[in-house]
Order: sequence, then C-alpha cells, then structure tokens
Amino acid sequence: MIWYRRVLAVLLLVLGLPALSGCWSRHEIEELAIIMAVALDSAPGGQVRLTTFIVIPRAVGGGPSMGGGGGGEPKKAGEVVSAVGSDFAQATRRLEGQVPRRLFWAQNRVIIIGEDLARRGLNYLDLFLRDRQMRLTTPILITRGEARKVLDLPPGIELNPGTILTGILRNRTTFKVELKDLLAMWEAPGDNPALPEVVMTPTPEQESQETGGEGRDAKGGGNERGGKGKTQPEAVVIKGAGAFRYDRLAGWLDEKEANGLMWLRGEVKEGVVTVPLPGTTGTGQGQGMAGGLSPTPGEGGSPGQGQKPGAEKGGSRDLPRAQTALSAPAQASVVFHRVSAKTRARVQGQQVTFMVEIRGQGDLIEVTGNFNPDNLEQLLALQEAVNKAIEERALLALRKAQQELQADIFGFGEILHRSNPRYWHQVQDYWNEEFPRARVQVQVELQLRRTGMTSRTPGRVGAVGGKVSTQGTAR
Amino acid sequence: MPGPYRRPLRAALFRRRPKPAQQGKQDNNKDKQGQPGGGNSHTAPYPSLEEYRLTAELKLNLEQLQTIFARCSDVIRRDFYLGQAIKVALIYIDGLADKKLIEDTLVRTLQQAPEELARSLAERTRDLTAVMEMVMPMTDVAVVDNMGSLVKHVLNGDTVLILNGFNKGLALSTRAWEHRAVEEPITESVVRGPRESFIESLRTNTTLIRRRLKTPSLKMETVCLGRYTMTNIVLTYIEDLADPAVVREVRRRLESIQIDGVLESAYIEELIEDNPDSPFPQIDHTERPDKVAAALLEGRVGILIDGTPFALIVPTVFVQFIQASEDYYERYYLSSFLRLARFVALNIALLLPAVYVAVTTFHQEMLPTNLLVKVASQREGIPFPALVEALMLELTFELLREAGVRLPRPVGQALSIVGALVIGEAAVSASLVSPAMVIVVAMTGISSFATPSYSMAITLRLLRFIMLILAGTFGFYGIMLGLLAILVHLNTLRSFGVPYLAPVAPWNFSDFKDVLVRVPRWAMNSRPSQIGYRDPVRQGAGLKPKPPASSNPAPERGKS
Amino acid sequence: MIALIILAFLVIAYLDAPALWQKKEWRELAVMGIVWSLGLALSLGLAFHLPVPSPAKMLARFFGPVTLWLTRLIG
Amino acid sequence: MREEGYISPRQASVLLWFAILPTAILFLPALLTLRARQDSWLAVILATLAAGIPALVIYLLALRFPHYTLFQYCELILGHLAGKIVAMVFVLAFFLLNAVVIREFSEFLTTAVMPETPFLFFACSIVAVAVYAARNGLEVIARCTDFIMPLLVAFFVVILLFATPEMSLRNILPFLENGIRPVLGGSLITWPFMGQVIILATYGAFVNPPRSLGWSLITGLLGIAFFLGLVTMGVILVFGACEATSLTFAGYNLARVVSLGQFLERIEVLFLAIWVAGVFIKIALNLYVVALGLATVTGLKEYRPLVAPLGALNVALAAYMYRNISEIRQDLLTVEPGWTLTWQFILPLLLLLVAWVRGQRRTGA
Repeated sequence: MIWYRRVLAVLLLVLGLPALSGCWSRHEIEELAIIMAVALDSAPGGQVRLTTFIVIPRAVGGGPSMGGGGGGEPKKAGEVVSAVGSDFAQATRRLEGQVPRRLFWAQNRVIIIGEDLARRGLNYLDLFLRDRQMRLTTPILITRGEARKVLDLPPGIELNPGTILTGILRNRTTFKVELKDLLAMWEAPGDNPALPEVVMTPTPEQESQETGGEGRDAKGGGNERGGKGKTQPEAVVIKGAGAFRYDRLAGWLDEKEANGLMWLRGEVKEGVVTVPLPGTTGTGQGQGMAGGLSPTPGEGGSPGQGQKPGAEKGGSRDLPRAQTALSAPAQASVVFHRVSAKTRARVQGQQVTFMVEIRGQGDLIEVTGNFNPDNLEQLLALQEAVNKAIEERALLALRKAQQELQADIFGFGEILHRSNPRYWHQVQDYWNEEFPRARVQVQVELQLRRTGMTSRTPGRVGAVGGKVSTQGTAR
Repeated sequence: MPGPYRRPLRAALFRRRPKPAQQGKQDNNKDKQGQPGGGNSHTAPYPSLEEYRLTAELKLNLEQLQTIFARCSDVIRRDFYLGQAIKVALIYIDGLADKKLIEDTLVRTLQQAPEELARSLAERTRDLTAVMEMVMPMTDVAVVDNMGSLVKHVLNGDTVLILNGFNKGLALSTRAWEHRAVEEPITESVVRGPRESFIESLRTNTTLIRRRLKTPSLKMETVCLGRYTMTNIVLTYIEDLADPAVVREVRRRLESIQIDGVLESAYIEELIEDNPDSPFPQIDHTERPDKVAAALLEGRVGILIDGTPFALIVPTVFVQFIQASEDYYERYYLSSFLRLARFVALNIALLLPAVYVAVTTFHQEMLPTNLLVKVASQREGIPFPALVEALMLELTFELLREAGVRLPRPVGQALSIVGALVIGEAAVSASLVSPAMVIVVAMTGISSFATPSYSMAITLRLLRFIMLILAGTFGFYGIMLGLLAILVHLNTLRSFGVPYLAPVAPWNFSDFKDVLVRVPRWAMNSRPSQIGYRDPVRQGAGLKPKPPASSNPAPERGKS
Repeated sequence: MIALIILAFLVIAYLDAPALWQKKEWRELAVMGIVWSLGLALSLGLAFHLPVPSPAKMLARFFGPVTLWLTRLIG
Repeated sequence: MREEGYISPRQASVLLWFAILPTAILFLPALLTLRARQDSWLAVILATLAAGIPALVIYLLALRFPHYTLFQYCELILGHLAGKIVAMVFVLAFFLLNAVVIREFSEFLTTAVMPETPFLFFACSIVAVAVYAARNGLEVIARCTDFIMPLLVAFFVVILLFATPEMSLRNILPFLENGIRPVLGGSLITWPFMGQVIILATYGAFVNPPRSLGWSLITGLLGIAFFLGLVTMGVILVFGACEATSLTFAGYNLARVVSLGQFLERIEVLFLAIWVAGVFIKIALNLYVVALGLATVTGLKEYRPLVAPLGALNVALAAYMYRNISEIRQDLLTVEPGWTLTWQFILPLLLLLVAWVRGQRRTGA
C-alpha cells in the first residue's frame, strides 16, 4: 500500500509537471535557422554589423522535396543575412526580425572579423564567449576589408563558406585560432593575439558563374547590388595573419611572416618547405622567377600561392615559363613532420634573450634538378638550406613584430613569465614596449630522414629542364 | 563478503513482511478438500471429505463414492473378486489412469491371486499390507483411509483399490495421461545446447531436471495449490547449495497462497514476487531444463508448476534477463560480445527514441552539422512535432507487433508486409513522418527483440513511452530524471533477499564474471556470492587446459 | 502557481501523514507537520513575492568577517 | 534513531566522493584559479591534507562511539540539552548546504543548458527524485552510487583523455609564482567543498565493520583529491589560469572543448547527464542525513516521514537563499570558508576534545 503511494507520488511529480508547465527550451529542428558562418564588421556611427550565413536545409540535405536541382550546378546552400546594431546582441535581435526561424548558433563553423572592427577592438566578441550556444572551439579568422564579403563565397566543393574555411584550416597550411585560444592570447599579459587572414581572390572561372551571382543578389544583402556582380571574388585563400596589439589590430603579416609566426609559436606540425637546390646556384633565373624571394619560393603545402606577383595571373602564366625554360629552377621540396619548437627565455641584467629551438624531421618529396640523395654531402647541404630558410622566415616575422608592430604576438612574454616570474613582474605592465628590446635566437634543426620512393632524379643526369611543370601552379 | 551482519539482515527482512493470514490454519478442517491452499473464509455446510473415514463395509464406501462422483462420467468403477474370495472395487478416472496397465496387469493379477491369501484377508487374519507384499504388481502404492485423500488420488490419475472388510484402501499410481512429447523449446531455442524443453506434465519436468542432477541433494518438495485446480507445485533446490533462508521463504510464500486455481506460472509469480507494484519482472522463467539445472547449481531455487512448460527461478537478478543459456555453450568471446550487444540493445530499446527526440528538439548542438542539416531537411514540412511523430510511429509499431503476434502465421506475414509498406513508404512519401524517425523506430524494434527475455522486453516497451514523453518535454534532463527514478526503483527491488541489481549495485567484482562478459568455464570458479555463498567453490582451481608443450615426437633415448 | 504549490504539499502530506495517523505516532506527525507548514509558508511567500530574509545573508553577516580574517591570515 | 541496513566501507568512500565532487568540479576550478592561479591543483592537495584533520577527528569519534551517528554522540558527549543544540546546528548546516547545492544545480542548468526553463523546475524535479531515493534509505542510495560511480569515473577519464590534445603543459608554470600564500588562500576556497567529509560522521555509523571507516575516509579523500585535482589541472592545462578564471563553469567548458576526430564532438550533454546523476546522489544523501538528524534530535522512531517535507522546504529555501548566481559565487568566496570551517572543522574538534576530557566512549553499540 505504501509502495503504491510512493510510486503514485513519483509518477505524479514526474509526469504531472510537464502537463502543467508546458515545454520550455524546446525547438523543433526544422524551426531552426542553422548558422554556419558569422562575419563581424563595423558599421558607420560606431555600430557593428553582424552577418550570418544561414543554411537552407532543403537545398543541402536533399530531402524528398528537393528534386529540382538536377544538373551539375552547385546550388546556393544558404542565405546571407546581416543586421546592424550598437553591439552584437542588438544586431542579433534585429537579425531575428529578419529571419523566419529561430537563430541557432551552436553549429557555427567560423567567425570572420573585418578589419575595421578588429581595429576597434576585440571587446565586441563578448557575445560569442558568453552565450551558451556559442562554442569556444569555433575558429576565428580576420580579413582585410569587410568580412561579410567572405560569406558571399559561391559554393564549390563544399556548399557553404563555413565548411570551406574550416576545411582549409584543417589542411594545416596555416595556423588555426579558436575562440578559446584567442581568449587565452588576449587575456595573458605576455601575449598578443594574431589571427589567420582570409583573402578573397578572383578566379578565372568567374565569368561562367553569373547565374550563381544573380541568385545571390536576390537573397543577399542587396544594398550593394550594382557593384557586386562583376568584381565578386570567387575563391578564398587563408594566408597571412592579422596581428593585434593588446586587443586592437595593429598590422598585417604577409604569408611568409605569418609562416614565421607559426614557427615561433610552435604551431607548425606539418608542411612543406621549398628551397633552391644548394650547389646549383648557377640558375639565377630560378630566383628571379620566384619573385625576388631569395631563399624560399613557396611554402605551406601550396607553394604556388606564395608567389603573389609572378605566378598568379593564370592567363600570363605561360610567358615567364617560356623564358626560364632553359634554366629551370633547381629546387627541392621537403615535407616535414614531428616538428617541435621549444622556446627558452634567459634574463641577463635587463636583457632578455629568447632561444627558439625548432626540431623535426623531413622527407624529401620533390626535386627539380640534379640531386643525388645518396650523396651525403648534398643531402646535408640541402638540410642546411632548409633550416636556413625556416630561420629566415622566423626572423622575418620577428622583425615585423618587434620593429613595426611593437607587439609580442609570439607569446614570448608568457614564456618569460613561466621561466622567470620575478623578472616578469617587473616588466609585465609594459611588456609590449619592452619586447622590441628582447633578443631572439632561432635555431632550426630539421633533419632529412627519407628520400621517398625514388632515389635519383629521373631523366638523364645533368639535364635540368623539363621538370618545371610541377612548380608554380596555383591551386 | 558475507559478513556477520548479512544473515540476520536477511532474516530481519523476511520477518518484516506481514505474516500470512492465520485464517488458513483455522479454516483447514472446514475446507472441503482440506488442503492448505483450499481455505476460504466461508464455512462449508458439510464437513470436509477428510472427516469421512473409510468403513469396512465396501458397499457403504462405494455408495459414498457414488455420491461424490455423481454425474462424473469419466470416473470408472469396477468391482471384482480378489482371488475369488474377497470383493474389491477399483476406481479410477478414464484418461488419467493407464487403462491398459489396470486391465492387463492389475486386474488380472489380483483376480488370479492365491485363494489362500484372499481367504485370509476375508477372515481378517491378514493385514492389508499382505496384498502389497504378496500380489500387488505395482510399486507406488499408498494406503488411504479417508475419502479426502482417496478422492484426491483418484483425481490425480491413481487407481484406488478398496477391499471389503477393510477401512483402508490402496492408492496405486497408474497416472498416465496424454501429454505433449518433450520438444524443442520455442521461445529459447539454441544453436548449440540441449533441445529439450519442459512440457505441461509436472512429472516429466521433474524428470528432466533429475536426469541432469543425479544427486540426492536435489530436493523436490511438493505443494498443492488451488482449491479447484489442485495444481501440484514442486519446489526444487540443491540442499547443499541453496540458502535455507531463501528456501524457507519460498516455501512460506507458496504456502500462504490461497487461490481457486493456478493455471500458469505467472499466477505464482505474481503472488510471490517481492514488489508487486514494480513494472520489472522479478522472477525469471524458462522452459529449458538445462537453464533450471544451471540455476540450481548456482544455489537458486526452482519452482515447477503442473500444467505449464515454464519453470520459475528465484532469486532473480537483473542481469539474468540479458543472459541466454546459449552464452554458456558457445565460445566465451562470442558470448561476451553478444552479451555486450544485448546490453546495448537493452539501452537502445529503452532510450533510442527518447534520445532522438531530445537531441532533435533540445540539444541540436549534439548532432554533427551534416546530420543536423539532413534531419532538418527531412523534417521540413512534417506537420507534427518530433515527440508526436515518435509517439505515433512507436504506437503503430506496437500495434503491428501485437497484431502480428495474435494472427495466424500466414496472415501475420501479410500484415507485416502491409505494415512495412505503410510505414516505410507511404508515410514517408506523404511527409507524415521523417525517414530518420522510421529508422529510429525500426532500430528500437529490432533492439527490443534482441533482449533474450520477453518479460523484460515488454517492461522496456512500456518504460520507453514514459522516457519518450520525458525526453520530449525536458530533453536530456528529462531522460536523466527518468533514468534516475528507474535506477532508484531498481535498487529498492530485492528478489528473495538478493538485491535486484546484484553484482553491479552492491558492487561485487568477483561476480562480474557473468555479467557483461562471460568468462571462460575454467575461470568461473565461484558461485554468485549473494546466492550460492554456502558453498562458493564451484570447481577445482587451475582448470585451464594446458596442452603439452610440443606434439613432435621426443627424441628417443639412445638414438640421437 | 499557488494551486500548484498547495497541490504539491498536499501530495507530500498524503505520502506519510495518513499512515502516521493510523499508527498514532503523534510525535512524528508533529515534527513532520512543523517542517511541512514551514515549507508551505515559505513556498507561498515565494509565490506572493514576500520578502523573506535569506539565511545566506545572516550567515554572511557573521561569517563574512571571519572569512575575511582567515583570508588575511593565511592567503 | 537507527536504521536497519549497512553499507560496505567501499560504498562509504564512494558516497563521500559523491558528497563532494559533483558541485566541486563545476564551480570550484573557476573560483580557485581566481585565487591560486596556476597552482590551483596544489591548493586542492593542500585542502585535502587539511581535510585530513576533520577526517581524523571523525575517525577517532567513530572509534569512541561505534554505530552512533554524529547526531547521537553529540548528545552522548555534551549531555542532553547542549548535545541537542549542537546536533541541531549540524542538522541546520547540512540543510543549508543542501539548499546551496540545489540552487547551484538549478542555476547551472538554467544558465548552460535550458535557459528558458525556470530554475525552480530543476530544483523541484531533482529533489522529487532525491526524496524518492532518500526515503528508501541509505542502502539504496549507496547502491545507486555503486551504479553511477563507474560512469562518473569513465566519463572523467574520457573527458580528460580526449582533452589532452588541447592541453599545454606550459600552462601550469610558473610554479608558486606569488609564493605559497595565494595557494593557501585557494585551499581556503576549496574548503567549503572539501570540508564536507564531515558527512561521513553521520552515515559512517552504518558502515559495516566500523573499524574500516578509516579506510573509507582515506580512500574517499584520496579519490576526491585525485579527481578534483585532475579536473582542476585539466582546466588549467586547457585554458590557462587567465582564461579559467573567466569561465563560470570551467569543468563544463572542459567537456565542451573536447573533440575526437569529427564524430565525437560536443559531448557536453553527456557530461550533463553524468553530472545530474552525481548531484542527484549528493542531494539525496544530504536529504537523508538531514532527515536522519532531525529525527534523531527530536527523538522520532522513523526518519522517513520527514524526507518529503524537508525536501519541499529545501527547495523553497534554495529559492530564497540567493538572488542570482553572482551571490552564489560571492558567497562561496567570502562567506562559506568561514562558516564551513566553523561547523565542519572546529565543532567536531571540540566534540572530540570534550569526549576526550570527559573520557566518554561507547563500545558494543
């Protein structure tokens, strides 16, 4: 009897409450506006503009109602909606006034910050840290100009800009900063944030995509209708970086500097370094072709893209090659892995010295020249060249940070903090002013281990031409 | 682990239960049949049959029997002379008794009994035992002296022999009635393992067990329950292994049952289980004699009921419902894997629709993006909320299953085809339900069939609906609340003094060898500590077979 | 809201009170009654938005300084 | 009053984990890093060592009064009136503690999981189930714990293991940056959670061989220090001390950053599930202890009738306790250490001293 009552009571409480109270916090899945990418910009009048890419599930999911799409034309996977507000919470609220569904942030793949907003400071990001739907693991990117342009990216292999950008980030060609990393860099007194930069580039196929552009115009922001159709950038590259001083954007790093930044922060895990073959310095044209970047023509898995001035224009690509065909650049590419960077700080009097030690292993993956890996000396020379190239890069980034930006974007302050807290306490309040005086020594010890499936370069020994085609193609 | 406190605790637990109503004892003598289970509070207008003693006058006895068995056309009475000197009467029930045996052996032998014996019987110089000692061609003979037991013997299929001039009769066991042959078990079939199953005949069933446990320690106590059905119930256990407290408790609970009839093991189950309000089955039942034998070997107690091929096993713990007897007959890797799979299936059967609803309506962030978009696109245009959709489909599924169970087999197949078509195709293409939900419900259905125990599966089916509603209203928090309530409830359950979640919830590592995995036979060397603790050692140590190091011929001495 | 509270408290009372009454365990009944009515009063106060002093405040008055002192002492 | 039923020493120690860990892993790391920065894990260890003192006191008292609960031997030691008053203080303290726990629980769920849901709903529902458990007695709670504990441990392991890619060992350096004082301050913050070992003085009376209470205390404390230390360490390693201070529910955020490949992301709902189970045990245990204590002080035969009304009162009190989550955090930082030290540390110590001076002991309960 007592038992019966007990069960009854529990049932009453557990089952009775829902009937009385209704269902809070409950949203059917089809009532959600799933946001996949967010762009944050500044707007005139001290306001901010929030732009979101909202997926249209019908178009992506391929449910029973789809049918019509048919041909090879990639459909527009979502809609770009934007709103202006004095802060992002207000902008969000206004956005809700435009979208017939409930905004759902938890699947957001990427946050892109526009240049202007970045110059105004990171404090605007608070919504993305505080709201319960936001995730601290969202990657964050920065772009020159307006960030919302990035969201207008047409669908390619992937259908929405969020997936495109995270997909590129997953290739590890550049570093990846998640919100929590940004927060850590921002909050730590001995560190300054640096964000990877996303660059919009036009592609030659642009003209053939006009239908896509039209559809986008109908849906998208619409205020810039006129200019959009023609100068619409059609592809993105993630390269370079935006460097912050405290919470303000201070300057930009180009691709090489960003790469150096990665090395110094110890973010590099894998990648490719291409260097001219040592001992074949006669091929001066090789350097010339690489656009004056003497040590390292290409980097980061996509060597071609680094050569901004030279190799990019697809139409004119054949011309320089014809000129240099006689003396093709004798280069070697090394893919490296198991890289670790260790930084130590030493304080002598008032002089701080950071010693960065980069270690790792590399495999030879491509040689466009006469190179015999069985020749130990040649191999060691190549290894030396690779190390030199990496060091060069690191120093490039360092120079930029110390002289131009005056911001410790490498987190060296934190390293000092950790190893020498006493000295750190003296300088922590003006570390960014102190940082340019710091001395940094970079020591790279990358070891070449394996040489791949072939030993010798194929073809007749000594004939250097004819193997250039693998170089210099844009992805 | 069984410390000094365990035993008194268990005893105290039993003592706390209210004593069975005393009226059973008081009414005993007034009952018509006089059985412990027969009593009801109303007083019979005439004295019970036990009060009618047999008289020395055969005619009187027969008259009484005539009255008792009036209008019972299947009762056969036969008078004849034993050894042509003394008049005797046989009474038995056609169909229950072995007519051939009676006619060929019994009557012929008795009729041709030595006259000298018959005469001495008639002159009362010899006792009734002389009949048994000298001419009776049967072994199972009991002496009856009152109408009550006489009638009972007759009703059980015995033949009763009454002799003129004696106030006692002889009950001869001639029970032989038509029954099903021992067949393969239907609900618990195995690929490898014994193919015998219990049948409706109690004696056959006890035989099946006795054949597996050839020991005098195997005890079989009989209790007769049911005022009208007079069902024999056998309480069987191995005396050295079973906990006497449990045996005593089972006996007490059985004897306190007062009911008009027992037709199936479920009657007994519902009358002796510890917590009758619980949705969970607390007594395992099986139709496999080998399973009962295995349970007895673990120190459990079996209850066999006449008229049903299902035996009950007590005490029962939760894990028994995910154990199948084949687990012990296949290789232990496979058994362990299957058992884990069943455990997963159990959880799926209980939780999958609830989790689906919770995730899609409350915690969409849990889904991978692609899946989320897919599900969202599938749900576009579906007119119902996910909860209603799930409830609808689940209900349809249950109805289909129910319809399929009751229908004759050929029709059932047609029904399942129609059902599959209706749900799988039509409902989806009409956008009434989303394909994902169909998958979820199908998974749930499959999983609930994967639970070896049907009784546990139906419990889960019920709880699934509660969990579904909880999930649809509060999301994962609701599921968690439901699970916690179930957990607390399961922990309050005990089956004859053994905690229901036994090796897991009062955590006992050594008993884990038979829970989520089944360890090999040679490692299963102790009985479940809560049940078979009286003789924990099950087998010798070091049973793990060790083949010789090399099978190549050893160098012969002197040759190399 | 108020009906809900009263209903909940009635259920709570129904759980045990009748059994206690039958067993004539007045002491149990009294203690339970006190706790029960306190709970009911507080809940109704909550429903009517009555200002009931928080026990945390009282603790803070006494133990805030203690904690401060301790913090100064060791931390 | 006494209850029939005993628990094993292992169950006692696991119950102790559940009496401390669930709320601690959620609220403590953020508060702790506020004070002790990257040395918070050290503060946890120090606090564990400090909690060893009341643990020892409990053990000594339990040896003096085997089979007696805290509430019972209060009266045996201090006499009728004073004993009852002190026992009542303990009852009230546990009661307030439970209210805080209920409030913390519901605030977290409202903040992090279902913001539209009123927090009272969470409080009511969890207390309803906890009442159901507490009415069924200590054995049932202990058995539930037996069931949940492996899940909890497995989940700790999973989260911490999968969070390792996000961890950076450098984050715990520099060691003892500002000397030992911030660490001591941190252990003061840890105390309100750690000091709850005192709860073993109540249900410890039902541990089967009373002598093994010492084992329970040691393993209980070690387990708590281990898991709490691991979680704190994990939080610091993943987020760094700077960031950890700004995360209100750092332990939860740890689960949120976990990702393994592309498929095992966003497992915080599982964290939530396990955590709800943990807090449920904590609330049920506290309710049981409060009801048992109140029944002892008022001399009742049964504690069961008190559980449900106490639960209701507890929910109401939880609603009155604080106005917002900042008050809870503030309270945990500035009030609770002093208050808990008083009743969880000084009071039992006084009891032991008095018992020692008066030479009281009971054997063969």
